[in-house]
Amino acid sequence: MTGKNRKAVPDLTVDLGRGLVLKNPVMTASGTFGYGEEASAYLDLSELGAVVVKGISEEPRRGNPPPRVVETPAGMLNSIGLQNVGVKAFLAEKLPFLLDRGATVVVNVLGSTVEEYLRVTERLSTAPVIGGIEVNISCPNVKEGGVQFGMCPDMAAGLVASLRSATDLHLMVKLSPNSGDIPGMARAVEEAGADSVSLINTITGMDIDIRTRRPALGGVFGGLSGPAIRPVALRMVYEAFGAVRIPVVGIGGIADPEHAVKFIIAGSLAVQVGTAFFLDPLTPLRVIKGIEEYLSREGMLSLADARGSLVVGDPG
Amino acid sequence: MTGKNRKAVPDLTVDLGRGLVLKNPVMTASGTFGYGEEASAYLDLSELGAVVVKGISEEPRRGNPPPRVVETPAGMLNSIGLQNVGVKAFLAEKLPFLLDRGATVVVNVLGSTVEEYLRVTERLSTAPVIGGIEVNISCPNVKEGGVQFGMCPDMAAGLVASLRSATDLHLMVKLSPNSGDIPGMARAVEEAGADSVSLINTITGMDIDIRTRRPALGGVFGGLSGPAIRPVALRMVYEAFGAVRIPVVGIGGIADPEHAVKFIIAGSLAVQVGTAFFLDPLTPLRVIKGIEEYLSREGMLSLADARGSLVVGDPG
Amino acid sequence: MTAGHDDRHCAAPSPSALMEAEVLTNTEVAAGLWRLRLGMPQWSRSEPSPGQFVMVRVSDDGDPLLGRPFGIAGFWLHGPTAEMEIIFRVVGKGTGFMTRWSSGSPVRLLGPLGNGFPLPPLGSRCILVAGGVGLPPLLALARSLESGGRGGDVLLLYGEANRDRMLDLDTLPDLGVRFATCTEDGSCGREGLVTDLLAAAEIGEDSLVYACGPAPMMRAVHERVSGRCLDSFYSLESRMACGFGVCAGCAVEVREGDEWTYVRVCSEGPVFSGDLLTERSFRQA
Amino acid sequence: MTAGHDDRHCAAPSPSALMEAEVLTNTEVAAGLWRLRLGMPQWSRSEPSPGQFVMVRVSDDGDPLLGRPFGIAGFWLHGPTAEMEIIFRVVGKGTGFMTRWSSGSPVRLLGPLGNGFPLPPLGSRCILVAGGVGLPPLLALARSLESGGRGGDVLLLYGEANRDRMLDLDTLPDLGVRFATCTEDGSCGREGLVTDLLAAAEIGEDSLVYACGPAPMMRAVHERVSGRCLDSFYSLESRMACGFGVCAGCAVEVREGDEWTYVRVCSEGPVFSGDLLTERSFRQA
Ligand SMILES: Cc1cc2nc3c(=O)[nH]c(=O)nc-3n(C[C@H](O)[C@H](O)[C@H](O)COP(=O)(O)OP(=O)(O)OC[C@H]3O[C@@H](n4cnc5c(N)ncnc54)[C@H](O)[C@@H]3O)c2cc1C
Ligand SMILES: Cc1cc2nc3c(=O)[nH]c(=O)nc-3n(C[C@H](O)[C@H](O)[C@H](O)COP(=O)(O)OP(=O)(O)OC[C@H]3O[C@@H](n4cnc5c(N)ncnc54)[C@H](O)[C@@H]3O)c2cc1C
Ligand SMILES: Cc1cc2nc3c(=O)[nH]c(=O)nc-3n(C[C@H](O)[C@H](O)[C@H](O)COP(=O)(O)O)c2cc1C
Ligand SMILES: Cc1cc2nc3c(=O)[nH]c(=O)nc-3n(C[C@H](O)[C@H](O)[C@H](O)COP(=O)(O)O)c2cc1C
Ligand code: FES
Ligand code: FES
Repeated sequence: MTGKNRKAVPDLTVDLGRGLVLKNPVMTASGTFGYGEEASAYLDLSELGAVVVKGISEEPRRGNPPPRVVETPAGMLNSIGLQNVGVKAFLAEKLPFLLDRGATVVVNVLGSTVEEYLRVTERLSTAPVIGGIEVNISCPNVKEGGVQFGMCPDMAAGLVASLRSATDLHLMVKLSPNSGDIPGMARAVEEAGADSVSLINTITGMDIDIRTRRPALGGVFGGLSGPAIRPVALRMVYEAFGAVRIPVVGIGGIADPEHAVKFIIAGSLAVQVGTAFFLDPLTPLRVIKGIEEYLSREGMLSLADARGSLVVGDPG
Repeated sequence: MTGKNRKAVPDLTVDLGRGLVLKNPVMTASGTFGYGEEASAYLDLSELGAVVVKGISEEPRRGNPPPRVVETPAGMLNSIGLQNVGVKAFLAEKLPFLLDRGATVVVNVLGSTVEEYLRVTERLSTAPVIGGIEVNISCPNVKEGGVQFGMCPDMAAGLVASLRSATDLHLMVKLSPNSGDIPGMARAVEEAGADSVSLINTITGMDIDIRTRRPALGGVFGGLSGPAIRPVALRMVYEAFGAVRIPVVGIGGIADPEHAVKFIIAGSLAVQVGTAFFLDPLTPLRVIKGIEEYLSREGMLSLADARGSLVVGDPG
Repeated sequence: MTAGHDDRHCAAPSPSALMEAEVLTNTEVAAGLWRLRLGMPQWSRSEPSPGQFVMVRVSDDGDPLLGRPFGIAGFWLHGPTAEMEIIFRVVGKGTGFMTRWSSGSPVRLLGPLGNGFPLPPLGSRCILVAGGVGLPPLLALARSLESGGRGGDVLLLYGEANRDRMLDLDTLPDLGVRFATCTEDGSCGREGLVTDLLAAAEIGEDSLVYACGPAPMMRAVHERVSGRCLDSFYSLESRMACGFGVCAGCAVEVREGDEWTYVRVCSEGPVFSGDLLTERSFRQA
Repeated sequence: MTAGHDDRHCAAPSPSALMEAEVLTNTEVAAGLWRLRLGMPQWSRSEPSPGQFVMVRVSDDGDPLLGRPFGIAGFWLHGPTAEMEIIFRVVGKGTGFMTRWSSGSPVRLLGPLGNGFPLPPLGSRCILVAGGVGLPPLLALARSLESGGRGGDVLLLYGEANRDRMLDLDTLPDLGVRFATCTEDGSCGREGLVTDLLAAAEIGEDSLVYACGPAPMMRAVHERVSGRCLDSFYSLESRMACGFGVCAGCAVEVREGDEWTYVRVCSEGPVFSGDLLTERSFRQA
């Protein structure tokens, strides 16, 4: 990579702030990578920008009844629910493996109350080897009657402010596309102390089996992901980029380097690969290489040159 | 169809209230059928449940600069903008043709202010041959700084209440999926006097050309439609059905009879076919026949038997 | 394992407005350029005029979702059956899929659509200017003029990037019109752009110019010939969703008196008279 | 016409974890039942054990999006190259597409995945119970036992709806185990369900029962043999998104002490011991 006759290799390093530095802009998306054990049979975890693990709650959770996945046009619905091993088992059994493999680890955190989020975050903060926390605000808040934290800027800001006072870890807040107001949400969590925002989480959808007249998913509703949602995700990333100064991490239907480049042009400083990882466990590495190729070909020396470079206006 | 040896033919008639009665539940979606002239080369307009015409404003509008459409995975983005002939030309030049062909006509109405909506609606109310009005509340309200009527329940309710006092025509209010709160929106417009709600309009998205680093659409943003959005539309229809008593009209990615049946099971009393009409101008007729077949096969005598018949709960 | 898929559960009859065709041959005639011959067992519409196009459904499975527009390069009616020629360049997903079609593959399409080229008045001379894959509709026009006994009035100019990408016009025995070719790299015919060939051609008040090709090429032709010939016609391109006038997606800017307006390429076009067009009409779609 | 499609603009190298295969033959061996033989020029993984499966990418174009899981029905290693047999029933879009594959078609797949059937202890007798397209992994097991010299211990029971849908086991020369068949309509073999064949078979404390088929069939087998044999194993089905353990989409309910938990069919299974399973484990996916 440093041979004399080669063009300057673009710098893929990304500094998301508050200590979260990635060697490249490509992370795996929460819930699509497990805790890295199975994936490590296929790829070297240290080659990834970061691994974002499945959402962690205080206690282990079983998740939703099957069927949990159903395919849709250019996408899929999942109702995995909040299945996870709980923060204790994560720290004892899962984290050491990830660190041993040289992964930069971002822990997706979830809870049913502000207090649960706080307790999980505090536990994680005792493990300073963690790269950062991704706050999944798409969880229903039991105290507010099941309204999702991510649907209301005030609730989201309250949550983030509490977490901010409890940890020095990087706080990446993951926004829900089901909220009608992405700029408002992004600004609210920025003001409350978020270090970055990532988006989008899945769009709520459903499917029906017309033979049985039952929902296709055991959990009735599911989250839509995959290429189908890419145009919506790209728009929301562009909106968020215009609304805040903290870094924006783009997620949604990224399956090829070109898609990642679109998100970068729209304003993302980094991206996450979710559903496309299911199709081929080497998708993230392919995306990393392709981004590097694109930057080289365009004569750009770093990601910053491409980021947010969308040209809007009359081409004449 | 009435031979002796045939099973009872199910009744496809749909009464949406306040005079809007359809001979079957399948309409064409606004903006995907023009004013029926081109379509009539392929199909008999009187065989449709209703024709919903392209959104009509007070004055003619040119719409957005090209490119106006771009394909996306299992869907498309459009930024046609509000291009239309204006209410005067519609009444003089377009409506007579539709009526002559025996179409039941629903007029999609749009405006930049409550007053514009009102004036268009009043003009249309002088033509009592119209089946109903579909209120497109996804338009930016110039007085409120460009916020869409459809993003805020109070604004939507205010608009609908004004229209209600101005017309006796059926008022179908078309909800935007970009609002974070479909049940709230549906309830707000029901209370304000809507006779039915139709949903969903397109989901705002965007695409980027990575060679030019420009938006793929002249209008920058576009509306996502087609099969990709079906799971989201189905969920929102189910939510709306649970929230209001007025009829719900399902729209979003319907390309086959099975899809229409899913919307009916989720609670729609009628459906609209949009993008799939582009693929084959006889799609609506194919959907009508397929719905009839489904009802026959399931031994149902009317649409009401299937409507909202989703079974939720543990199958044991 | 349950039988039957949701999406097939309604065994409904299938009315469709699409025409059923079958691939007769599908051959790569130059680098990335394919000649597709379709047979239609039942041709129920009027004979297409040169410049009209069809919307081809590349797939019935929703990927790609939308039909793809292609000019009709040739058309032959034999009683109720018909044969249609399409010449396409591979540029993306849809045309990539189309290269997999082979003899016997079923194809569905809508058309003929749009308005073709107005025929020239008797006594006029026609210059047909084709840039790259703008050639197909002009081939149809040349063939039609030729079979109408007007072949002698026609000069076809055809430019491509290089020899490899170029359709060899000598392989079309039924063409029967004069032609000249050029390539940007000089590997075949004259070196230069097709507008250079045009510059060398005699254009007079009895000339009609017909052009189809990339937007910058057509803009250059328009600039050169406007006011210098009897009339000029341009077959424009635009992204299309429906192809038959219902979506307003294919808008292009044209003159309307002193003002301007948007018209639909699929319905008001794809062929427009040069008088209607401005520089802005030739923006890249 | 612009060259190059957005989605191809980055000519990046393509690391992939998928194995490249090529169709050798793809034949409809019974109504709606296909036997697909794949050749793999480079087999780089360990030899699959019976009961393992592969995720087949039906299309590289995103439609259908997800891979489809299929049991490995047969596997033969020849130096670095390998041959794999898959037997599939056409039930929907993906399997519909797969019928279009023919000799030479490229196929990409991930695997072998999951845990196969534990081999029986010496001296035990094996009863393999296959319902419909549950047959393939049991064929692999039968072949493996046979080639290990244990064919004599094996009785394969195979039930289908009718003769037309049934794979003719006599056409598999390398099977070499005893078998009995039945159909629901009596059109081939005994009339009845495969559980009727099982009821007629001798099951003892030295018997191992291996089952694969529709959920209701497996539930019936489980009910019948639990506690009456040495052990029983079931290859479960579930909707899968990834197939290799990262999505938690394929969850199925199993016993955990006095409690229950969800496990992943693709990783903890697809084969589970009967001891772990309850009635709720056999819910239709
Ligand atoms: C009236 C008309 C007649 C045409 N006749 C012919 C013909 O005879 N032969 C031929 O080869 N092509 C013709 N075209 C162009 C042809 O329709 C496109 O090349 C084709 O749709 C591309 O499909 P794709 O799926 O391969 O490319 P996509 O994957 O959809 O796109 C590939 C690239 O082509 C560009 N593109 C796609 N569609 C268009 C379009 N309509 N106009 C301009 N750029 C586009 C995209 O921006 C992208 O960069 C015609 C177009 C029109 C509107
Ligand atoms: C471990 C495992 C091994 C398998 N081995 C084989 C095999 O050897 N041969 C074979 O023919 N099939 C096998 N299957 C089933 C096979 O994966 C499905 O039939 C196939 O994925 C259907 O794809 P499709 O696109 O044709 O159907 P789709 O269009 O996706 O669906 C068609 C219908 O099948 C149902 N369906 C889809 N996927 C599944 C599933 N995974 N489980 C249950 N129902 C489903 C849907 O509800 C729908 O009604 C196996 C499944 C698993 C999990
Ligand atoms: C099976 C599955 C499970 C997921 N679980 C989580 C989760 O636990 N926490 C979370 O924040 N997002 C979760 N997501 C959302 C993804 O992280 C991602 O935001 C979304 O899938 C969109 O990206 P994609 O289109 O690349 O998949 C999950 C997605 C899928 C498909
Ligand atoms: C090209 C195009 C133009 C549209 N114009 C309008 C419009 O003028 N008014 C409106 O209410 N909806 C408009 N819509 C939205 C459709 O009526 C419909 O709500 C949406 O496309 C979802 O349905 P579909 O997936 O079946 O297309 C338009 C959609 C398309 C694709
Ligand atoms: S492509 Fe739809 S109107 Fe022209
Ligand atoms: S299919 Fe993804 S975990 Fe089993």
